Parts: sequence; structure tokens; C-alpha cells
Amino acid sequence: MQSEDLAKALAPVLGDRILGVEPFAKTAGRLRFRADAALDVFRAVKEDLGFHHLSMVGGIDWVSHREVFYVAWSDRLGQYLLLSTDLPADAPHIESATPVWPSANWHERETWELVDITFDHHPDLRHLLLPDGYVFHPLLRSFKLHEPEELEVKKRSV
Amino acid sequence: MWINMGPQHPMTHGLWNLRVKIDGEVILDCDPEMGYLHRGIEKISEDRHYNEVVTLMDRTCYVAGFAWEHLYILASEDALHIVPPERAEYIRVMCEEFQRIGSHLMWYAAFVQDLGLMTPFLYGMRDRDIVLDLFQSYSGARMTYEYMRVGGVRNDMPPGFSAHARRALDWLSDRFVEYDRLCLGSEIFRKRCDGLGVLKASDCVATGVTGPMLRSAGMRRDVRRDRPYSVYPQLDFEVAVADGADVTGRYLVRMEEMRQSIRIIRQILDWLDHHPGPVLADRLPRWLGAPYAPVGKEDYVLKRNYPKGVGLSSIEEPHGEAQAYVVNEGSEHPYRVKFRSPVFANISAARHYLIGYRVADIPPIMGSVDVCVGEVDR
Amino acid sequence: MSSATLYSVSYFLVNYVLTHIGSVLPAPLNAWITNGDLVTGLAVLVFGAILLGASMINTIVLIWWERKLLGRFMDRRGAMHVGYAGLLQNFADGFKLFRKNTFRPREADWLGFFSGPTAYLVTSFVIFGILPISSGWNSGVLPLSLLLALAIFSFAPLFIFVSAWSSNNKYSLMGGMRSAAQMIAYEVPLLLAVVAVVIVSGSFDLTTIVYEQQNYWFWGPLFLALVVFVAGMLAEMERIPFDLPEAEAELVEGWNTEYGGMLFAFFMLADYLRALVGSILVVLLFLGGWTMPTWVPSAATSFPLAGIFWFMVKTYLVFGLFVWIRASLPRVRTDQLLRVGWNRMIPLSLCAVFLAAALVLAKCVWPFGCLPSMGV
Amino acid sequence: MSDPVTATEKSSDNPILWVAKPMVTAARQFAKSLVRPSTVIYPYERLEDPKFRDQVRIESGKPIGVGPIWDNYRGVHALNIATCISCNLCAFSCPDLCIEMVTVPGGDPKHPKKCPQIDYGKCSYCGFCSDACPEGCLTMTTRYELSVTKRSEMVYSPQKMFGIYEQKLPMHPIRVERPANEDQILLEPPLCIGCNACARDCPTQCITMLDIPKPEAKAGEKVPKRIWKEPVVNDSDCVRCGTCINVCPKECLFWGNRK
Amino acid sequence: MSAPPPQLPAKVAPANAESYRLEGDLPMVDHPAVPFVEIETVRAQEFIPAAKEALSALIAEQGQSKVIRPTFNWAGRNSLFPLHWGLACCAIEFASAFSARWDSERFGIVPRSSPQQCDLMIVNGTVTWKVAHKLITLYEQMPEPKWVIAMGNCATGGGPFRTAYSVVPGVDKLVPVDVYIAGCPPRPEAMIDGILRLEDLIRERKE
Repeated sequence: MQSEDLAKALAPVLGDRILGVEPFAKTAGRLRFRADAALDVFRAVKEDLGFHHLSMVGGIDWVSHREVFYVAWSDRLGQYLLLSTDLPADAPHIESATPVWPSANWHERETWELVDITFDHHPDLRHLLLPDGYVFHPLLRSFKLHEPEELEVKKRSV
Repeated sequence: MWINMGPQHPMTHGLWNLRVKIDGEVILDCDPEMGYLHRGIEKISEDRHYNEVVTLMDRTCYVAGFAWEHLYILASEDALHIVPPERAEYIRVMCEEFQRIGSHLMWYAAFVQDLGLMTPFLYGMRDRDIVLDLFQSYSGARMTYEYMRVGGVRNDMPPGFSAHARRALDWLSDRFVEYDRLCLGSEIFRKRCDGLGVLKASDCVATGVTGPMLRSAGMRRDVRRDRPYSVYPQLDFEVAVADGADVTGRYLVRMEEMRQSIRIIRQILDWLDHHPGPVLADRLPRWLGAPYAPVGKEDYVLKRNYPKGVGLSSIEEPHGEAQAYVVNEGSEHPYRVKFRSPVFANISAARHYLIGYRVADIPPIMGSVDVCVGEVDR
Repeated sequence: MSSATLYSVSYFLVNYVLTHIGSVLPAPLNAWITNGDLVTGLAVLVFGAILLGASMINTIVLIWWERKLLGRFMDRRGAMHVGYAGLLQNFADGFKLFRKNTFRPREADWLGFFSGPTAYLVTSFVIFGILPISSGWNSGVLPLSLLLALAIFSFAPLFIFVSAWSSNNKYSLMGGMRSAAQMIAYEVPLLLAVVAVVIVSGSFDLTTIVYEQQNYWFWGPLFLALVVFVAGMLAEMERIPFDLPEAEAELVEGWNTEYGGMLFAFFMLADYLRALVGSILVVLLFLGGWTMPTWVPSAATSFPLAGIFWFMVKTYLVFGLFVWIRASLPRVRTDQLLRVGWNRMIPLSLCAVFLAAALVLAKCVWPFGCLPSMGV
Repeated sequence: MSDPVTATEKSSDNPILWVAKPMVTAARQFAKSLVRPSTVIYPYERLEDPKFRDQVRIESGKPIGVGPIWDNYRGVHALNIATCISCNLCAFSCPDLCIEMVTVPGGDPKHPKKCPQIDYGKCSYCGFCSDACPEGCLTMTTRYELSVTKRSEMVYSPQKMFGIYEQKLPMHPIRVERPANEDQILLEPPLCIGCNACARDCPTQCITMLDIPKPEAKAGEKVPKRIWKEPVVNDSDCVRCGTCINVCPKECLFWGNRK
Repeated sequence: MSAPPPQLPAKVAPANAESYRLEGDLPMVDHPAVPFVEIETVRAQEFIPAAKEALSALIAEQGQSKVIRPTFNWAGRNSLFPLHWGLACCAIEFASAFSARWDSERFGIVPRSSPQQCDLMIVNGTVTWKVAHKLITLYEQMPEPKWVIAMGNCATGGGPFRTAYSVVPGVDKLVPVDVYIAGCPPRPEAMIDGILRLEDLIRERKE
């Protein structure tokens, strides 16, 4: 199924809640949706198109905004689908996908602590990889890796 | 009573903590606690060149280094719009299948040790060394290979490799009979493992469990077959499934996968013998070769306006379905690298296959999951 | 049979030395030092010291034997660089543990923590005073020596549980409880299997039991009892496949998790002492003790200390069987172990008892022969 | 599609067979190991000994002997100081930043000779440096024993690595082919001031400064004040180290590809 | 034949018998009368520190002797029990060193799971800040004498991950390290070589 077919199939169900479907590297496409309609989109994708298996949730910090993406797999179509949405850079939050895909639980915990995207109504949103009480979010672009002094001495330059 | 199993515990095979609530010997609740090996690989990758990330990939999952190298290389080649030579693809797939054998042998060794069997542990480690010797013969290291490059692989096979590999495969396929006699032939083993840690296929899909755990529940899902990548369409193999959804089923699936891997490797060795050729792509951007572009003068590099791109790759790692997502913003560093670890999802479902069993069942069940903490925590 | 028992040898030694010392001393001291009570007391001490040394050395060699055998089962070599073929390895371990700092966890119970391992070691050691090693090494004054040995043998769960409970660790406690349950469950079939031997031989005295095996060893006709006895012994010794109390995979080190240094060495020594006792009991009850069949050429059985030699050979071979089992079988689960113990082992041992009774009634069984005590 | 895998070893109803199969298997291995276990007695035997290297002994059932594969192993580096041209490529290509260029005696005082010094506490033995070395003077050997009692002993000076070179250990023989169509040094002529810095510092002396004609002054324009020379790079000698780009005061040199 | 018997030298009488006389008076001190029990208490109070001193002097002397110290050093270096845990990649090579091909048990190296029974901690992998205090706890639970081996580059100095936000750059920031083994990961032979290097250290140990 190509991305145009996907858009056609989803248009009657979701209407303007999807912002567009574009081709994406070797997958069925990249579905951009409105952040406030997340759960509807997830349900439609799962139940109408058979994307039962959620394989990955992640976030990207484009400095102006943040993007959260979900990768799902459909046995019926035999393809991956990437769903993504843009969130504002300050206090980004989106509805948790756990009611639709229970496997999103740990992925969302990880995304929350690394990229600082809050998932509303998540059953168990606490630190997973970092120690409890860690206040930084390392995968933000503003978080710089500290460099030991020997690295500072030897800057990489040609 | 809550007890902590870990981070230093013989059951864990790595650094993680399984908090278990028990009543007598029965498990009432459990809560895996991860992150003791979180090394920030995704963050470090953002400061490295594309080829330098490969050194981190070997260490991400230290029992399946080649699989993770392949995963990352596939995604970054998509992102950089580079096509490798066909011979390089065959060599990569051969590496991955050998790595599957090595990883499953490591799993076998650790798993039987959890059951109190010390002898097969040593057999498994001994036979794994044969595979590692093969790796060393062409990549130069036992576990951290740094062998694959964006656009190909580092070097071709040394002369005489094919015959040596065939002898090793013959020897290995004889050993599987011995393993089966030691484990399946023992009534105590069957009593310990049959009907243990059951996770039905529907629960597997809901909780994101993939790999041998899913196939042991009878579901025939394998990325190599469903969404073929690399040269897998040209290869003839079968997907191993079992129908117990329990520890014995996972054992059977992994043993059968090793046999299928041997079958695949034999086909690849035949192909490699008759198709010599280059193993590295021709037109690579300068910063993928050995020396790199100057930091602080990126504008010269960007002057050439290298195309942006994204890559999403998915492979069947020995533990299950792994994914990599690489964002290329036109610089020599990846903008964002995100990995999906199969063990991450498999452990997150621990509540579903541990509750109700006994404390003594935790080691075989978690052993059958094949935990590799390096790729969970990254 | 020679009348030189171990005790009489030590009595003779003490008497000899004291008489010679007394002969150079002035009169009142002379009489005091050659006093019979003193000689007896010292002889008992010397007897104990010889036993202690012999059993300790045997235990340590037994550990070496297990390590080497296990190594070959696993396609490797085992300890080989310390001493000739690693013979001194376990002495090095012992010295090192002797020197290690020993401390107890803050919340642990003082008395139980220190007295548990000590009592465990002492009771395991005491059994050696009872076991006859060869003809004449035990004076035969203990008509119930088998019963006494097994009674002392079964003290262990108490001390294990005390030390496990007092070390205030959840893993230790679980290990101690498993240990107690398992040992108590397997005491019963063990004793019933012994009853079969007692019925056939007609005596609780180990020396008599060995003499009763002069026509045939009991392992043949009483094979069922032997199987039950070996299984029970494996459980009592806590070796794989029945080593649940110290199951490394789930309970870190079982009931000795919190023990280090010399107290841990006590546990290790006592474990292998019990393994040695178990092997010796199998040899005494089923394999004819120090006697050899008549078809063995007399040159092989008549050299000095031949009895002890053959006895030790048999003991180490029986222990080799235990090592073989350890090398090839996985560990069972607690509930399976207890179910097998109560549901399978006890009926099997009852069957063995009935078989033994039938054997007594039949007096002679082809192809083994006849019972000597029945006068045929 | 294949059928689901089922157990090849069925559990038996006969209780004697419950434990017999594994015990017989273990005993068979025991009998094999009595002759020669697969252990390599390490400090006295080594896997890279000719005894294990010259023959592959897999067929005899013993998994010892790894064949003639040891020359590929990536261990400690050997450095031939004599042929080192101080091009810094090893230091640039190191992903772990464990290589530092230190001065060794033997260069002329204006341009001191610099050779790599490697900290083995940071090195990840990836081989990028020996792949990058254009002269083949920095190679990896098969030595792997590197235990020290002080952290500072892990830093290997060039002289120490030269000592390893003189031991004639088996070297890492794989030479990675350079990409066929490599980038070159390009010049942006209007920016150049002809200062000779690139030609002076080029480790391979592949840059020559050629005269260019001085343009006539036009009306209303001043002739720029500069030396009327321009660098020309001999591509066949260039090792692509980028030293010229680094020293260029006007940033007029850059990487590019004319083809 | 009749040689004159050798003449014994004549016994020389002391020149002056007075010289043997004690000079001065014998010390005569009048002790105050104290009850018996109190004397015993005083003696006991004197005895305990004196005995302690004598014992420690004896131990110190024996420590330098040619028997006790070498014996214990021999025992200590020939039965090193490492802690059985795996941190990261090096743990796999750590396990390989106990496999059939290398068989570290030849040297008496047997991994134990309980820190109380160990005397060697092999830090085989990356130490993160999350696990750092647990590593220190484990180290403190090991009874003296104890040693630490930093195996691999991550334990030595953070390795490839030393720039990361969550990694301890070197385990010697947390516990004292005796032997460093470089390698990423070190081969099993290199690990055995490191342990043999530690045994050399123990051989010359004097305390």
C-alpha cells in the first residue's frame, strides 16, 4: 500500500485530524496528525488498517519544536507506518498511547525522561533508564555532553 | 514480601533489577527496574561521524554486535542515499547469521546455567568460540568488530575462509544433537520447562513482544520473511515456530533457528565463492572515508549541499525485531539516532509471564527471554 | 580379624610415651602420670586428633577429586597449577579463608550466626567416630552404630535453619526453609531404605552389616533400596539435582549468602564431610565395605591395610557417581522435589522393605547366593 | 511453510530413561576429554602458537586450533617512527580521541616531527587509525596482554611503540582500499594571499607554489596586496590529511570534488 | 709414651671478691596495703594492654617471618574468588575465561555470587552513576583482604562512553584499583594475564 492509498483509506474516518501522508523511507508512509486527536488516530490506524504491533516510540528535538513519532506494523499490509506529530517546544504533551497499544508503556517512559515529552494519562510515568530524581533530559539539543579535560585540550580540528 | 533480584544477582546476566513480590514461593507481582547500564549511546552518536557510530553499535548489544552494526548501517545508508555493492550485502547477511548462531549459543549457555546445569554451559561457550574464531579471522576482533562501513564492509574475506567456515558449520550442526540429548532428553529439564512462562500470541502482540518468544507462541512473524531486507529475498530458509508459548517452545525455536542459519550461511558461502567483486562503494562523501572534515568549518562541507534524508531500518536480531531511525540533516554527524531494542519490549512484558509462577521459575523464564541489558539500556 | 582398633593403637601410643616419661620422673609424679585414667583420657584425645586429621584430609582430597572429575565432564582441566595436578588447591583455599576477615551483618543474631556453622561442622564430624573404616578399626562395641550415625546425620536441618534465620537475609531464610523441608522429607525414605538393609542383615551394627555381605553385596538384591538411599542421600547432601537450598540461580548462595571467611569454610567442609559420610554409608550398606569378592586374587586383598585401600577406592568411586549425576542433570523445583519425596520415594522404600522381607524368607536368591546369618 | 518445531527427544514413560540420556552424553564427553580436554594451558601454551595455528583441529572433535587467522587480530599498535610523516591522520580518525601527537627527536627545529602517542586506557582497538595511515607505518599487532598496575603505564609513547615494531610481531595485514573517487583539496583563488603556509607545512611536500600573473590595475580599483603565487596540489602524492586547510590563514582551501 | 699430661691452667681466683658485691642497697619499696581483689584488677588492667601489645608485636614479627606471611600470601594468591557479576561487554569475555578453552579454574579462580565469600572484584564493564553506589556497597561487603581489577577500558577510564552523562569515567573514582587491564574488551587471555599480575602483587605483599 502506497502513501496515497493510505491517505485515501484514512480520509473518511479521520477527516481533518490527519495533516497529510507523505512517502517515507521504505515504509507505507509517514502520517502526520494533529496532536489533540492522537487517540482517535491511533484507534483508527490500529483497528481499520490492522497496525496491531507498535514497535517504537521516540522523540526528536528540533530546536524550534519537538516531534514525537510512533512506528507500527501491520501484519495485514505487511508494512510499517510512521505516525508523527509536532509539539510546541515549551511544555510539550500528548495523550498516552497505552490504552490502544499497551506496549507503548516503557517506550513512553523512556521518551519522557530523555526528550521531555509528557504523556498524559500514562499509568506509570516515572524514570526508567536514569536514576530517580534526575532533572535533565539528555537528548535535548541544549544538553551538551560534558567533556573531560583531556578532551578539551585536544580539540578535533584539521 | 518484596525481594530485589539484582543488580548483582546470578539470575540477571547483566545489570538490572527484578523486584518481586512473593508469598512463600509464589510470585504475586513484579517490577523490572532497568537503566543500570544506560550509557547514552543515542546521545554520543549525535557527536560522532557516521562510521564512528559503528564502534558504539558493537557495544550496544555485546552478544550480537554484527546484527546491530547491520541495523545501523542499513538505516544510515538509507539516510545518506548510498547503495552498497551486492557482495558487501551478502557478507553482511552472513555476518548476521553467524552472529545469530553465536548469540543463541550464548543464550543456551546462560539459560542452562540458570537451571543448574553447568556442563552444557561450558559446551555452549566452547562452541561459541568456534564462531568467534571465524569472526576474528576476517574482522580482527572477537566481539567488537568495527567491520561494517557505510557503503560496504571494511575488507573482503581472507583466502581459505570458505573451507574453514564450512568445517565449522559441520562441526556445529553435530553439536545440536548433543544439546538436545542433554536438555530435552532429561526428564527433569522437561518437568522444569514445560508449560512455564506462558505468553499467548495475542498477549505477545499487545505487549510488543517479538522474536523467538513470539514465534514460540505459534505466530509466524519474522522480519526477514515479512519485510525482507538486504539479500534475504534471494535466500531459502524457513521460519521456526513452536506451539507451546512456554520455555521449551523458546528453546526449540532457537535451536531450529540455528539450524536454519547454518542453511543460510551455506548458501551465502556458495554465492561468495563464485561472485568476486568490490566490497566498498565507490563514490563516498569525504567524511565517510578515513579522515574527516574539519570541525568548525562545516560550511565548506555544507557548501556541497549534501542531500538530507531519513532512514528507518528493521531487522530480525537474534532477540527479536530491532529498528533504527537515523535522521540526516546534511552534516557529517547524524542529527538523531533512535533504536528499538527487542529485549526492551520483551522485558517490559515481564508481568504477563512471571506472575503466578514460583521463585524457582524466575531464572528459567527470564533465561528464556534472553536478556541483553546493553541493548535495553543503550 | 586383627584386634588393633584405632582406639587401641592410640591407647598404646599414649601408654608407651607416658611410661617412658614416667620412668625418668621421681616417684610421686611417676605414679600420677602412669595413672590409667590419664592414659585413657589422652588416648581418647589422640584418637580424636587422628580421626580429625584423617577426615579433614580426606574431605579436602574429595573436593579435589570432584573438581578434577567435573573438569573432565566439562571438557576442561580443573585445578592444575597449585601443587601437583592442583592437589594443594583446596589447602590454599582453606588457608585463605582462615585468614579472611569475618564479620556478621549488623542486624544478624549473634549467637545463632556463629554457633550454627560450628555446630553443623561438629555434628558432621562426630559421625566419623562411629563409622568402621576397615576390619578392626572399630572395636564393635556400638550395637546401634548405624542408627546413631543416621541420627547425628539428621541434626543438620536444625543448624542450617538456625544459621539461615539468624543471618537476617531473605535469600538465606528461603534457603534455610527449603533445606529444612527437603531434609525432613527425605529422612523418611532414607531410613526406610536402611530398614531394608537391617532386615536382611539382622543388625544395626555397621561392622556386622559388612560381615553379612560376605556372600554377596547387598546392591544386587536390594537394588531398589539402593536407588532410594542414593536419591535420599543426594537430597541430604544438597547436591545437584537436589541443591535447591543453595540454588545459585535464584537464591544467591542460599543459606550461606551472608557467611564469609572461616564460617563459610565451616559450611564447605561440613558439606563435603557429609558427602563423604554419605559415600561411606553407601559403601558400607550396599557395597560390602572393606571386603572384596572371593574371585579377586588374594594378593590384591591381603597386603597391609588392604581393607582401608579398597574401602577408600569404593568410597571415591561412589562419590564419582554423585559427581557424574551433578554434571549431567539440572536442578529440580521445590514442589516437585517434595512431591517426589512424599509420593514416590516413600512407596518405593516401602516396596524395598517388603522385598527385603521376602529375601529373608527365601534365604537364597539366584544368582546372588544365600544369607550367611541364616545359617545356610 | 514449515510445521511448528516439536521436540526431537521425546520424554519417555520408562523411568530409567528419564535421566539416562544426559548422563550418557556427559559420560561420552568425559571419555573424550580424558585424552585431551580442549583447554589451552594459557601461560604455557597460546592460541597463536604454531601448534594451534598451523592446523585446524575441528575434525577430530576438539574445538582447539583456530587456523591461520591470528595475523588479523587487532592488538597493540606498532609504529615505525622512521617512515612516519607526521600527517595527524591517525589522530583525526580516532573515534575515542586517544591519540595525541607528541614531538619526537629527529625533526628539524622549525617543523618538529610529531608521532602518535596512544592511551590504551581509551583506545577501542577499532583500527581506524591504521586504516587511515597513508604510509603504513602505524599498524596493529597481535599482542593483547596489557595489564598494568598504574593507569599512567597505559600510555604508550612513540618510542615504546617503535620497540614493539622492532619485535617483528605479526602485523595486521588488511589494508583498506581508499575510495576510488576521493575528495581533493580545492582552492578558492580570490581569497588566497600566496602566503606559502600550506606548502611549508605539507607533510608530503606535494604542494608547490606557482607564480600567477599580477593583474593590471584598473581604474578606480586597487590591486590587492599579496604575493602573486598560488598553491597547486599534486593529487597523486596527496594523502588527504588536511594540514593545509588547517594552517591556511584565509580559509581559502577546502574539500571538494572536481569530477 | 708417657707424655706429660697437659697442665690445666690454674684456677684463677677472683682478684677482688669485693667486686661481686652489689653496689648500693637493694630497692626496698613499701607498697601500700591493698585488698587482694584490687590487686588482681590492677594486674588485669595492666595485663590486657600488655598482652595486646605483645600479641601485635608477635604478629608483626611473624608477619616478617619466612613462614607465616609467605604461606598466607601463597594461599591468597592461589585461591582468588572473583565476584560473579556482569556489567557489560567484558562480562562476556569474563565468562569466556571460565569456559572450556581457557578454564580459569586451573588457577583456583572460582566466581562466587555472594560478596562475603569473594576477595576479588573484577569490574567488567561500564560503571554508570546509577550503579555506582551499589558497586561501593558490594565492595564494602567483601571481607579484607580484597582486591579490585578494572577490566577493560570502560572500567579503566570510561572507554568510548566517557563523555556520556551517565557514565563514571573510571572505577578508580569509586574504589581503589590494583590492576588495570586494557582492551575493549580484553581477550580472556588478557584477563588471565591481569590476574596473574595481581598474583605477583600478592606475592610481595607485606602488612
